[in-house]
Amino acid sequence: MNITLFDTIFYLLAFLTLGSAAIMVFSKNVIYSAVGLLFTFFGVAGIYVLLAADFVAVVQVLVYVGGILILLLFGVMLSNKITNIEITTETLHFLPASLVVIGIFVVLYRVFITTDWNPVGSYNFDPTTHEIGTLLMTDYLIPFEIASILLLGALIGAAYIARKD
Amino acid sequence: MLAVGLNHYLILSAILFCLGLFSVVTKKNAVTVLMGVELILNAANINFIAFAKYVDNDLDGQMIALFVIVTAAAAAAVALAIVLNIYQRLKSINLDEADSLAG
Amino acid sequence: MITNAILILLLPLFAFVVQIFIGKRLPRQGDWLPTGAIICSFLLALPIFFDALSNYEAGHVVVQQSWEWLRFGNLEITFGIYVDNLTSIMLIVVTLISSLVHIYSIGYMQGDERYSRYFAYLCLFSFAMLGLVLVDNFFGIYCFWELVGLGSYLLIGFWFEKKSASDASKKAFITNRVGDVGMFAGIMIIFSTLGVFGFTDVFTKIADGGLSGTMLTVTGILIFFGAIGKSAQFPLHVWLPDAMEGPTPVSALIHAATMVAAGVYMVGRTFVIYTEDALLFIAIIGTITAFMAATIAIVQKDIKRVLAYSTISQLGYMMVGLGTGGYTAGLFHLTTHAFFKALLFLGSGSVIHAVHSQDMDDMGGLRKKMPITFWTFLIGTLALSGVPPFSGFWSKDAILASALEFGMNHSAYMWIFVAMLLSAGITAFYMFRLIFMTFTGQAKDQKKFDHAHESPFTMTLPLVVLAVLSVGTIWWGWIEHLLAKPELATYATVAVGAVEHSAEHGNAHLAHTIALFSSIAVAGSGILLAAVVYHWKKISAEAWGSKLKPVYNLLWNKYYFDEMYEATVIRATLWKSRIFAAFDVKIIDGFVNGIATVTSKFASLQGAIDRVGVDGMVNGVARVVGVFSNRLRTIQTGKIQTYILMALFAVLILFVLQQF
Amino acid sequence: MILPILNSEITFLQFLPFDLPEPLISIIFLLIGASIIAVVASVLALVGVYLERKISAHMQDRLGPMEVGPHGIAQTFADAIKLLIKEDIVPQDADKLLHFIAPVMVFAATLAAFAVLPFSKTLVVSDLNIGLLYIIAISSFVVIGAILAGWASNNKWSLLGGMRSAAQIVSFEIPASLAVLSVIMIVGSMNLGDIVEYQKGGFFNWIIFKYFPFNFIAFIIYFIASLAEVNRAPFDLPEAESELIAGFHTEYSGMKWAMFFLAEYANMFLVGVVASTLFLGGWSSPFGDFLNSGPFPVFWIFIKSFSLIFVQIWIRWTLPRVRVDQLMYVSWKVLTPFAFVAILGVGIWMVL
Repeated sequence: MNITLFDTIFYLLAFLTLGSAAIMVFSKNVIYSAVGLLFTFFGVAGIYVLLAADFVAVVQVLVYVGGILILLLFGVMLSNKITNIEITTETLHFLPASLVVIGIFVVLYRVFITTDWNPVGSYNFDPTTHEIGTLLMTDYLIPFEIASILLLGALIGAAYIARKD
Repeated sequence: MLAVGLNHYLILSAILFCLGLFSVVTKKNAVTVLMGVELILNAANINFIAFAKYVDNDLDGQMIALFVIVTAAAAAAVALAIVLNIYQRLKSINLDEADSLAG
Repeated sequence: MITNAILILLLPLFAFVVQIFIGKRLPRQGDWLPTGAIICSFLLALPIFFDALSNYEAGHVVVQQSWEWLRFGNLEITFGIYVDNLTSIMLIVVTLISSLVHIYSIGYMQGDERYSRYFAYLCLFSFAMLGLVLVDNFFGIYCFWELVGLGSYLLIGFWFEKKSASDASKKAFITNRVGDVGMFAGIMIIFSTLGVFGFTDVFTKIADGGLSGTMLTVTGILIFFGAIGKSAQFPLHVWLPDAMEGPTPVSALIHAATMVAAGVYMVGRTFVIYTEDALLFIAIIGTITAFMAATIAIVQKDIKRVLAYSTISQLGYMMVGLGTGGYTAGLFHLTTHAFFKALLFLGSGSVIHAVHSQDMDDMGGLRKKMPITFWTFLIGTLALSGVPPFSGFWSKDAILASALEFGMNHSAYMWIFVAMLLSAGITAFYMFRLIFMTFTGQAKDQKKFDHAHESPFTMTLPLVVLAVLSVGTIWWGWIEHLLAKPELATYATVAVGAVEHSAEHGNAHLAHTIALFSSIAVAGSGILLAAVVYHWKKISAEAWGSKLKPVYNLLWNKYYFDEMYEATVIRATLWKSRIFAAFDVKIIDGFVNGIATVTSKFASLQGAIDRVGVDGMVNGVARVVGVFSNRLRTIQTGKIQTYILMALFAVLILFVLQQF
Repeated sequence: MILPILNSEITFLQFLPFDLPEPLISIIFLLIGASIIAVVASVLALVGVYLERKISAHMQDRLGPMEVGPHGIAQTFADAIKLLIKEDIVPQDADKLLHFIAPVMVFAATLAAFAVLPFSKTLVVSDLNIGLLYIIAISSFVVIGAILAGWASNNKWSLLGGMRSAAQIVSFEIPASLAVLSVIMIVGSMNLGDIVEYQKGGFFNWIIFKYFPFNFIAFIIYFIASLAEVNRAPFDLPEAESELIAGFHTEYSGMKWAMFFLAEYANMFLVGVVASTLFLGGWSSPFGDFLNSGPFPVFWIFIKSFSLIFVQIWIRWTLPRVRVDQLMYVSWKVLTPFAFVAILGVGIWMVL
């Protein structure tokens, strides 16, 4: 058995990610789903670190855990009777959905395995922050600006839609 | 157990994608559906970054992932606002009850 | 130097932004801010000017620098600053006159309810004009060109409560637009054939033959259309007299010194692209303008309108100068004219301020009441009439010489010189008519006369400064060096062929001598005639007016230009629309109604068939469809997730088909 | 980065008589590091608790704990032991699992943030190149913990407290992050070590005095925002006892409550260290090279951060609590605009 540390960590993270994702998907309790999602995000961030994307990993934690997940939790709690501990969700056409999803997975698996991606090695683990900053201000300036406008619009729009009137 | 390579990440992301898809299709609760969407986005991001590392060998994939994260944040905010609005109108966020378009 | 150039441009912009937003809340309503900014610009322009002056070989470039502004794929638009000798002179003219007008306005506009707004507009206009002068490419010049138009629109319509003022501003804007379309087309021809906007690039490419022959002529004429609009040349001159509805300092700044000069400046800047034919076109337009406007000016009663027509006439002069190859002469006249015409306008403003009327019939004998205004106005008049040694004499003489030279070389166009000479005489006549009617003799309206007084210090100071500048400080010598014709070797030789062979013929010296004496002679006779008619009253103007009634009427109605436009362009549009309306009502409607009648007959026949045969069949089909759709509607659950699932299923099938 | 540490040669476990697989060694190494952090953080939190008691007592002209140990020094340790052995009460209708996970999450997140704090040039567990961002990111776990604790308790007051806490922390994260941005701009790095290196050479090199007054404004904003982020007075609305009893930890007792409690004081210390690292020169001596070697860096960072903790305690016992609307007003309409002004000012100054 020749497992390197890298592989171990990958499998640990994969287990964390997929296990908590499964909790998220199959749990009846919405809050448990949210907690499962939390650990999924965390595991995905770990995967990013393994893929030499440290900045993206931290942004993942910052935005998903610090932002989106909290929003989701607020969404759950504001859309239920506050004293009701049992915030559950039922499922819809379970069987056909499982069949279709498994079918899609099989196809994806086949595609991934049979395609020759022609990998060209991997770059070293230099900090990417500086380079990402440079790219944001040069090649990706227009997307960056558009994204900021999008965020502003989403902020105003969300506040407007959610307002009681 | 093979040494971890590109395919491992791809299969991981495929599983994550399918779980997210399953959640989107089957869950009645709108918030859970949103969670499924986030799973799908994360799966896509893993693919982007894995390809950036193994195939593309530069940072473009990471940049795209960053923009996906930003867009997801915007989408989540708007989607939750819509969910709250639905809740105010229907007193429920179960998607199968929001079926006024049914024929 | 580059810092100077940028600051010259940005200071007024900064002052404008501050003034338009918070001007009202500043002490003294913020009038000091634009004034200070423009004076600073003037001071900053001085070093540039002296640099140009001290290195006055032809083609000396003080500053040239450009930055990338926009980039769409391969198309790159740069924005840059280009200062050569011509620009340095224009900078001085614009900033100096603008400063003086600002100072003058402090007195003139005192108490106006939009006092601070006025200064903001004035500053915006100065910014636009400076940008127009400084910018280094056609695209930029077009942008600033429009900005100048906007500034003039705002300022002419400044008293927009007055209908005449708002009408005049609209007229100015729309008339200018007509010319701008041509200019835009010209610029687009240049860009689409040569692919660049920058002056230097364009000139080099034209010199290399990138654009030549008829196309180049057409391009030149199209670009000149812009100048026709802005510089109020025939036939788009109609807006300038109406623009006198704006405040008088505005008239001085816009309609004497800067905006109208923009067209002349632009022709000078792009001089090397004009072919022989294009230059001839410019010269002819200039001649018609100069002569026509001068004759109209004879009969006007409104003091500002006289000056307005005189401005049009002098702009025509400049165009003739440029068109006949007298590059230096035309631009020299632009400079001198800027000073003395601003002086005249500001002087007339001073008079109007004192009398509260623009009608010369209300004036007379003001010399004793307003000595400073009178003497400065007299200096301006002498300069405009071309009396030596005042500055106007030198420049006008140069233009006449250039026209004569052109006539000598191309005898078919000798009439240009004659017309110019005649208009010079007329100019002297109507200017002294103005002087005599306004400042000498008896007061015609005693009440207004009693009320009249000398203007405050802020208004007289600019007058004195401009008078000093109009006397003779602008010598031929250095201006000739500064404004030397563009170096032909580096630029298009085709373009200035017309100009070239005059030097070979050696007529220059002779032409100068003839022009010198003849211009003095016509100026003298014009003044004399004016004195005879209006001072000593030996000849009755009224009598002659009634004797030459048709001519008088023609002139009084400005050659019926407005009426002509009314009768042709406007009437034609209305007429066309009426024809279309009639066509619509009579023919189309009739046709449609006829068809309708026939159709209704058929319809009742078919109705019977329909009810029995067709309906039965259709209803049968409908019933079948209804049955099926009732079955199918169960798919339409209204649950979005069901739809997603179906879509996924379809995707899966596609995937499978593609994979296996 | 975590990976370089993992990949580095780990030799100090080699003396063990039996052979461990390499991944296991690394994991053991990491666990040892983590437990050191946990111990240090807990001790520091206990010191903080002691300080709070004594300082508040002296401010109110009384003695505070005096019995256990000299001047009551061991009082907090005694309390800690009491809490550890106290009965753990879980409400009947509570969600048992989440009720347990929530305090762990809060405490773990706080400890995780300690991993990148530099106590001296070498005394830093993980010299992460995006350390600052990491701290900002990881502190959002605290929010989740608070929400979950509030929800799992199945108690109105707890849930309200948890949601208030979340809203408050999320809101104040914005001015805090913006205030930090100007430092990042100046130094050009998010590595806390680099930031300290930049400020070396004495008092006047501290970033707080750079581009005066913009960084001073940024420091004040960060300090106020961090007060709110650790739920300290005057922003202790999530645990306002007059309205919500004790907020999200109303239903907690014993060990779990101790975790919340320790996490709060560890958090105080955390923001103190971060503030002093960012603005006050971190572990570098205020007197240039004087007293800047050996154990002194640790001494300096502790002096600086405990001074900030003292100010926090001082504020708590001086100022009254604000209202909820005032709290949001302060965050969105006062601190955020001023933080932007500070960034803009620093940016323009740097370009000039």
